[in-house]
Amino acid sequence: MTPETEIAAKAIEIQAGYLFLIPLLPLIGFFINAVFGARLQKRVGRWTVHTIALIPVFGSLAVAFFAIFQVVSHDENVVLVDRMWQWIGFQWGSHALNLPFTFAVDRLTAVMLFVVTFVGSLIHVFSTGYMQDEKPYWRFFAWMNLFMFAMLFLIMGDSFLMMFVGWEGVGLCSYLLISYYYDEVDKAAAGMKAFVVNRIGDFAFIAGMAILMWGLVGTWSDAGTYTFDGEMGPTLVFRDIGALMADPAFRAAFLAKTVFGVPIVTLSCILFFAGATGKSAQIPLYVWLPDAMAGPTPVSALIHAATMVTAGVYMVARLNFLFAFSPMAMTVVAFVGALTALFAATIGFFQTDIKKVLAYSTVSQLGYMFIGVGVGAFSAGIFHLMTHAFFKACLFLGSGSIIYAMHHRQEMKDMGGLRKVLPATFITFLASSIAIAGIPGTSGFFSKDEILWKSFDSGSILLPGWLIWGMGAVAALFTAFYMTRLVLQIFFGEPRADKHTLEHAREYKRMTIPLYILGFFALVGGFVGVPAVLGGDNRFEHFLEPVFAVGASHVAWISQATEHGHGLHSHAGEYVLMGFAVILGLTGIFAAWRIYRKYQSQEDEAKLYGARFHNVVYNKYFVDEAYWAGVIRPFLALTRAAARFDKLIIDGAVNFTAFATKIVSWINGGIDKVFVDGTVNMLADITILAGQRVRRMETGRIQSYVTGIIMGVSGLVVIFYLLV
Amino acid sequence: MHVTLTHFVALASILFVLGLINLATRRNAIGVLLGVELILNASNVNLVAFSRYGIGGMEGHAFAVMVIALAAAETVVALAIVLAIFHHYRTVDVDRVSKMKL
Amino acid sequence: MVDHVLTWMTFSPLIGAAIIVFLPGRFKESFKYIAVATAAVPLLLAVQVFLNFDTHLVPDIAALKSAAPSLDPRAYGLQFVDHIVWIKAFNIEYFVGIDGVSVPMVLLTALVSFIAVLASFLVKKPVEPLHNSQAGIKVKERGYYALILLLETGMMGVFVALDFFLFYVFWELMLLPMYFLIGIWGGPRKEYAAIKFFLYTLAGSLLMLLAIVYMYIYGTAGHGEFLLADGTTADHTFNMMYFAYNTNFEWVSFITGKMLWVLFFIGFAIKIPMFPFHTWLPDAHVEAPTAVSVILAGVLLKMGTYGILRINYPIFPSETLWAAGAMAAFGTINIVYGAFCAMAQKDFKSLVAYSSISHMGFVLLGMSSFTQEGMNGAVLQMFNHGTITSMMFLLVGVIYDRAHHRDLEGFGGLAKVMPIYTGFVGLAFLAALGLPGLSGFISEALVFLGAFQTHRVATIISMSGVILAAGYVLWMIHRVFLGPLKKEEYAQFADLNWREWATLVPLAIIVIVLGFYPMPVLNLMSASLGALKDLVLAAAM
Amino acid sequence: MMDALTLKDALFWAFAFLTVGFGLMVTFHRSLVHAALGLMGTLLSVACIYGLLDADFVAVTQIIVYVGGVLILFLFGVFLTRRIDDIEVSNLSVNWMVAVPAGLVLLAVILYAVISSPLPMAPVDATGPTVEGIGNEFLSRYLLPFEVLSVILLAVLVGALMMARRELKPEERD
Amino acid sequence: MLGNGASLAYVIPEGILGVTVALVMALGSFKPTRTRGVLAAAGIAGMAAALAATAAGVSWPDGTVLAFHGNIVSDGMVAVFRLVFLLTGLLTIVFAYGSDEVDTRDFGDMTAMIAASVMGMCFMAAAADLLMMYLAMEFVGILSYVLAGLKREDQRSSEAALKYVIFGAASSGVALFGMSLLYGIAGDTSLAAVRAVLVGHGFEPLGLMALVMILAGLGYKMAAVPFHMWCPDVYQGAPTPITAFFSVAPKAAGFALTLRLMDLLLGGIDGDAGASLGHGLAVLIGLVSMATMTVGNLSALKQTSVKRLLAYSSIAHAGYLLMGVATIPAIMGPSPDYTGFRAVFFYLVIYLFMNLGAFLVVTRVVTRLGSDDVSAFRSLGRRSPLAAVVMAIFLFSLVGLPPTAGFAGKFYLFYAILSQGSAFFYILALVGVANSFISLFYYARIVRVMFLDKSPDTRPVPVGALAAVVLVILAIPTILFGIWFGPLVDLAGWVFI
Repeated sequence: MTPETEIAAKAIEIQAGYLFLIPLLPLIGFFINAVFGARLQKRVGRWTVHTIALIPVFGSLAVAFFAIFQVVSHDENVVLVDRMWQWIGFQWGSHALNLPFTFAVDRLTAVMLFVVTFVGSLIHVFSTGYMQDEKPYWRFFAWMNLFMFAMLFLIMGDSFLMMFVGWEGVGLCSYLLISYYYDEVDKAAAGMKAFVVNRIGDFAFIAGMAILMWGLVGTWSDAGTYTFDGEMGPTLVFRDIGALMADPAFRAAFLAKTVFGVPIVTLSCILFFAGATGKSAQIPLYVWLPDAMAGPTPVSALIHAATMVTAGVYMVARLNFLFAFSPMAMTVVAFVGALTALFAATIGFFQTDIKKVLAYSTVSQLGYMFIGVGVGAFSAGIFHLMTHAFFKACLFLGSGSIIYAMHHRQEMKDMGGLRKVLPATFITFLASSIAIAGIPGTSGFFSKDEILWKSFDSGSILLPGWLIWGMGAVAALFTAFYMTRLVLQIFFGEPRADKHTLEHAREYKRMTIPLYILGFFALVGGFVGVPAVLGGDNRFEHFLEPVFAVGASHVAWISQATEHGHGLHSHAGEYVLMGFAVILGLTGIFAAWRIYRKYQSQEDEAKLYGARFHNVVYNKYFVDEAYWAGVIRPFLALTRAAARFDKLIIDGAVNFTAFATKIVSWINGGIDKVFVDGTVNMLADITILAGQRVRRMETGRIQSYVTGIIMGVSGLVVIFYLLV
Repeated sequence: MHVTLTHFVALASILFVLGLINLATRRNAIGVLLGVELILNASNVNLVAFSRYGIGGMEGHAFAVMVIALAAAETVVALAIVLAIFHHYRTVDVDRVSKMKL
Repeated sequence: MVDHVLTWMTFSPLIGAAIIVFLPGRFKESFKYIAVATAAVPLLLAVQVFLNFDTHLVPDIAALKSAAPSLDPRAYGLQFVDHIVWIKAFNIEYFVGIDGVSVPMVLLTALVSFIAVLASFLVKKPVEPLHNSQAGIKVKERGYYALILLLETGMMGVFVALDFFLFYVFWELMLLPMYFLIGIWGGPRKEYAAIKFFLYTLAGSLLMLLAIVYMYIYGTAGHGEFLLADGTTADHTFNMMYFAYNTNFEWVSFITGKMLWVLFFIGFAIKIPMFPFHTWLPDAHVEAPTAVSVILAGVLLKMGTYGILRINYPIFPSETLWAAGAMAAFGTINIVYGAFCAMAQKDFKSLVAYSSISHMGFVLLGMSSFTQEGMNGAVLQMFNHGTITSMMFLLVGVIYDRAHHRDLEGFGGLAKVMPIYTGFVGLAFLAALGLPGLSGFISEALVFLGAFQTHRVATIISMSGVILAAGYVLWMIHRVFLGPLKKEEYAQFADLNWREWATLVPLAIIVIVLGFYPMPVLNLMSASLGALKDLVLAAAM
Repeated sequence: MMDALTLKDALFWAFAFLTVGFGLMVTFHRSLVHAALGLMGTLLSVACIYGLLDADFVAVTQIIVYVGGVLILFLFGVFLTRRIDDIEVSNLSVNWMVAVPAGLVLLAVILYAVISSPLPMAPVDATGPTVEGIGNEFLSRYLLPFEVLSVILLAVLVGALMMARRELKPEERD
Repeated sequence: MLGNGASLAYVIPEGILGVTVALVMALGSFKPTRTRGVLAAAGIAGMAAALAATAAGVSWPDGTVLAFHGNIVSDGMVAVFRLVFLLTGLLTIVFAYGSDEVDTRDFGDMTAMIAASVMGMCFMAAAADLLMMYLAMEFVGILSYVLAGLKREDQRSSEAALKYVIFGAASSGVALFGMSLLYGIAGDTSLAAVRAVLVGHGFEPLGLMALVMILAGLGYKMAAVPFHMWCPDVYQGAPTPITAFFSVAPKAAGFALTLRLMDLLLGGIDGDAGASLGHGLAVLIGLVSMATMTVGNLSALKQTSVKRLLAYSSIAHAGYLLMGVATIPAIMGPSPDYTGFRAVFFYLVIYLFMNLGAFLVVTRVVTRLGSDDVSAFRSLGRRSPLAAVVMAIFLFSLVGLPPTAGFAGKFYLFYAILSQGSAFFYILALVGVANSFISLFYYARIVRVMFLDKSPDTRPVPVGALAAVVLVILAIPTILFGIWFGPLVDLAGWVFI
């Protein structure tokens, strides 16, 4: 089931020796702040710390923009390549592994670069305000810079292994930043949870990598022995794999290969996606993300909304040339995405911590992105990634602004009526909210709509497109609902904060400027991808087309081959769906407005929706508890059992052997006692019983020795008779 | 029944075993030494008998004489030791001569 | 340029040890300086070896197999060879040389030994009287430094020896100093730990001795006669190279071969230490002084896997293939089981010890794969584990010197008190859990990638080690460094002193640099490992 | 074949029974003095057996050295140690319960070996007095053993003297 | 076969010893209390002279010479064993000189008796005739009884002597009975005649039994199970220098005689009768060897007296050595291979150095601290570093760890028995290895006590200058032969060329 045509996806390589600067600059910033930051902060002042942090970030922003322009300025598909050095490699005979330390920027990366450097810089700026009262200021900026480095590494790395460096690096920074307030045990634990859950995904990622690496260039027999198909050594470089997959002959052969009885492409893609569920907080590994809100709010904005968590989406899109060929994997991606979108949205209903609401919203929106890439609408997924980065970063920063003003209180019950106190925050927050709710014209509208439509229209997955679409649409309704609730609870109604707080609440320029910029983009950012149906030319999709050529063309081919479609290919159908979605969004907003015009406390909500239902949803369906009871506790018990096993059984066996040797030695050392004296003593005891003279038997008696001689000689003679 | 070499050897064997049993059972150190003499005599009977039967050389006799001489020497030394023991332990009961061994 | 560089590297510590032993007591203060100066000699020579090592030299196996034994070391892929007859009566030779398998180990030994000597320095630090962090070796310095140098000779010897007898002598030579170093300068249960270490290793090595003697007796030259270094011929040989390439193995039935393989393997497996022979390791580590732990984990464990690569692989290729599955299985057990046990440890050091067990499992898994990736990964892991685990033990020592206990539950919040220390801990332990960008990742990834080709299920199971490692490392960091301080007095802990800096920084640099640029080490070994792999795989045909 | 029982045979049986009988006395008699006397009987009977075997010199040596020297020495020893310490020490140790069966097993083994191995049935012709033969052996073939023996005797003399040279310090007489 | 006169050239070292004995006795009879140094000097000089003569090749024929009408053999083996005996005797006198366990009044007699007993041992190694064998064994035995009881004021010394004499008399009686039977079978006392019977029609059960009985007598000399029981008591009770002597010299002599016996009976023998006997003997000795080392090692584990511990250790070493003796099948047939026998000698030489060294340390500790209990060795590493360090060397050598000589010895032994190439010998080797392993437990215990345990008494324990020198002299070969044992292999090559 594959088109037999060669897909012209070859990009023109342009050497760009400056690319390394993009990740390197933040790394330098990190290094300086990590090593000297504490002293600088103490001796010179905080400004040195954030200056050191901001300069590299803006520097890499500038370099990134230069690179982006270089990519954009070419009409043909180009890829900027900066080959630094041989990273891992060896050559033995015909077998060579060659993993260069190379950064590459193609059109997809360019988009990501833009998002990461642009949003990242803004958040850095915001942080200088938000974090100004923190004591270990330097540490925050050091980690932030390190994060920028890792994230840029992730998107620019041109091979699986390079990507994995960034992949784990951002995980580490996430851990470090979540645990920023490490003296609070809960917050430290949240970081640990994030890292470990991410590692579960990484486990799958590595496994997928191993399967793919060998699956590409050789075949396993049923018995498990492996033979190379040709002279080609294994590779993990994206562009090489993409080029291979573009070759129909190769592709046909590859798709037929199985491992463990499963097609290699399916197994590896599912494993990669499992890795993505960890990083991008999808079911079942989403649990860490809400806890990750323990970190400072700018961190939530940068890492847990705009950049890191989208890495999974980026990876799936990057691997479109593999995923597209596995309908099964695509189905899994789309379905898990849809499920997550829906599921997380419902949890968002009753959360009272504003960051928690945003966290679940993020999980839900990430689900959208996966729907997009899952149904083969790779560019739609990426488009949503970008718009989401704007509005969710804005929302988080906005919430940061609120929290800062509220003296680090995050509960809605302490807020209300803040629109007057924090006008700039209110405006940007509102703009982002309508964007996420999908009000037409905002960026969220365009991207979400595109995903929904593409999913409805999808023929490349094993599930009916309308199912995915339906789930997504309901999730959109929910999103509109809880976002409206959030805005109303925070900004409207009577202020519930104490007087002192309200009086001191203020907005700093370094915090509001990023908010305005992001809010602006949240509103208008979508216009780069206005779909044709609305009269646009969807420049965004066309820009990314060459990157997704292999995957997208195959998806299209499948849809065609299966003659799939609901007759809605027309613009009319698209209009209908679009209108339906808009109506759903407005319904959500309206419903929320009806309920939350007036402040509803948690108790009120419980009454309103039914206590039991509210309780279950508020407690996130008790998933954390279930994980604790069903996975973590048994696991810890298992580790303790292993340690005890080690001590008692393994070590015990050895000690027992030693003990037994000692016992034997006692028996043996007293050999005359047992064999000679022993008999004698026994007989003596008998004699004693028989009433004969009582006498103490002593050891070391020479007679036993002579008896030994007698027995020894007769014994040896008999043995010798037998031997000769 | 004709007396053959076998009889002499058998006699010697009985003496030999008696001597060994003596060594293994006597508690008196001097008594033990008596057993040694039995053993040596057993060997001498053998030597002399073999010399007489079938072989005829004088080696056996010479050997026996040597053994007798050595036996005497050994006895002297052994008795000296027994006396030394007696000085220490006021007994020649070899059962009681046992300070060592743990 | 120094001639006979390997010989110098091996025996210069011995000379230092002799000087220390025979110096009068009034030079007591200078023992440690002599020791560190002596340990620096192999380190400097290691640089020479590193720079002059010909990375492309490999044996031409096909040619060797059909040729008479020769005295040309380069034909066997050996460099820096010293080769003279030692005990003519048994054709025992003093034959040292290195190829790509041993050169990383030689470098590692020189480095770790130097750092261990440095880490033993007694440093007085003017801090609060309560926590007078007077760390290092303060009693019986003469014996300590002499033994640690003697130990270096033994270790270095094992990695350069190419004659079975010489190998065995060095192998056992390192036992005694280790026994004393643990037994005299160790912790409360030092005697138990020392004798346990001793007995385990001896049990293995005695079996190995039988195998060696057996091979000496029954190994016959395939083509022509064995040549001794002095040009005379011999019927029997201890020369490992001859055994690998020139010996006629018709005398070995497959059963005998397997038996010999197992005899060697058990000897080495105890050293690795492979489950279920591993229980000496936690005890030995927990009781050993810091510097000795560093050597123990940093170098000694590698002898096991090195021995397998040096002896089992080339000499018994078909048996090695026969046992590959078992090796992979044991490697997997080591990885998972070690990590499980590490997770449950309450003692900081035994956590690190169990993590070593887990990490040595990667080596076993990688080398049983017979892929270029897996074997390179395995040897690189040997090197990386050597540096990483040395760091980890040094770091445990740092906290032990201050708190005088290692109970993981007894700390908490140290990150605030000792930020630099925390940074180093983070670096070392994250490297241990295979964080990309640090050296441990490269080797682990290579092992996984390489081993998957051959042992798919085992590798997938081993990959769970990635999760488990994160579990125990992060939990440790959580308990020790994060959260509130458990005890008030810990707030007075001083951060790293100069000695601790001096020992940690070089290792940290290596860990980071090799994470981004492992080629210098990979280049050293990849050709030799390729040849070795071919040699083994050729036996399958 | 009773008629075949020659005088020599008869004498052998007589002396054999005497030898064994005295031997049993040596081994099993409760009294040490009786045991010593039993040894004398054994030695004399054995001397007679030597006589039966035409070993005149050995027989004479036996009587002179053993009966005349060694035995007297023993008796001295017995009386010397008994007079001072009156504890009954000549008892057999209970060890005989093991030693006697063991000894019987050994005897069985030896007798099995003796009986199952063919030995010459007839004596060679008597060669007359053996003194000269033995003397020749000592001076030629066994010269070295003879000399060594003399060294042994000398050393034994010294050793015995040394053992006897005894001055115990009072505190060591416990 | 040489006559008596011509044979004298082959017993020159023995002659020197005889003169020494006489000289020492004469000197000792003057002023026994003041002449300790003189007597020691005389004894040492005599021994050294004999040693030098032997080393210079005196009475060391190139081939094999049957001297004194076939009573003794003179060959390289005798010569090299002479070196062992003489060296041991010489060192014993040195030990005894510094030890207060030997009373000055007895010193002369002791020196003379050691010299005489060394002479006896030389004859043991050379004996080629049943009578000579018996005589030499008794020679050594009787003197040993006296030497064991040398410390007359010590009860345990007398007790040792008594046990030694009773056990010795019993075993040598058994051996004598065996010899008398063998004489009956062969019709002559020379071993050549015995061999002729063996070649002719093999041994009937009587001959087999006789052989076992002789081996029992030798087993007692070697302290092989089940004839080992005297050994711990005697070693513990005898004065320590004498114990050192016992642990090496008579044992070596026993082995020499055993090897000689095996060679003269079976060396190069052809034919079924000899072959079956040889293989039977090999298994028998192999079994005895296994039992000996196992019993020795296991019993040593629980000892607290170091002397007694070393006694069991010496039993265990007899077991190792018997592994080499068990290689009898190799010496049979048209191309006899004496590797195993050479290994025995090789090991004995090494054993000499390491065991004497260990005993010398014990001697010093007993002299200084009055106890040979393990606890007396506590913190010896601090109290007497030299003694403790060399003791550790000796003990590790006894374990057989490289780079000490003990390893070379074990290596040679394992080499010899693995060369036999039959399953039984592989099992034997495995048992040997297992025993080496077990032995580490108790040797390491002493090491542990010396270096790891704390003693309440921390005063230094001076070893004395002479002892220190001798210790170093003993430690040097213990290390040297571990890393450079080529010359020793060459020397062992003299055992049955």
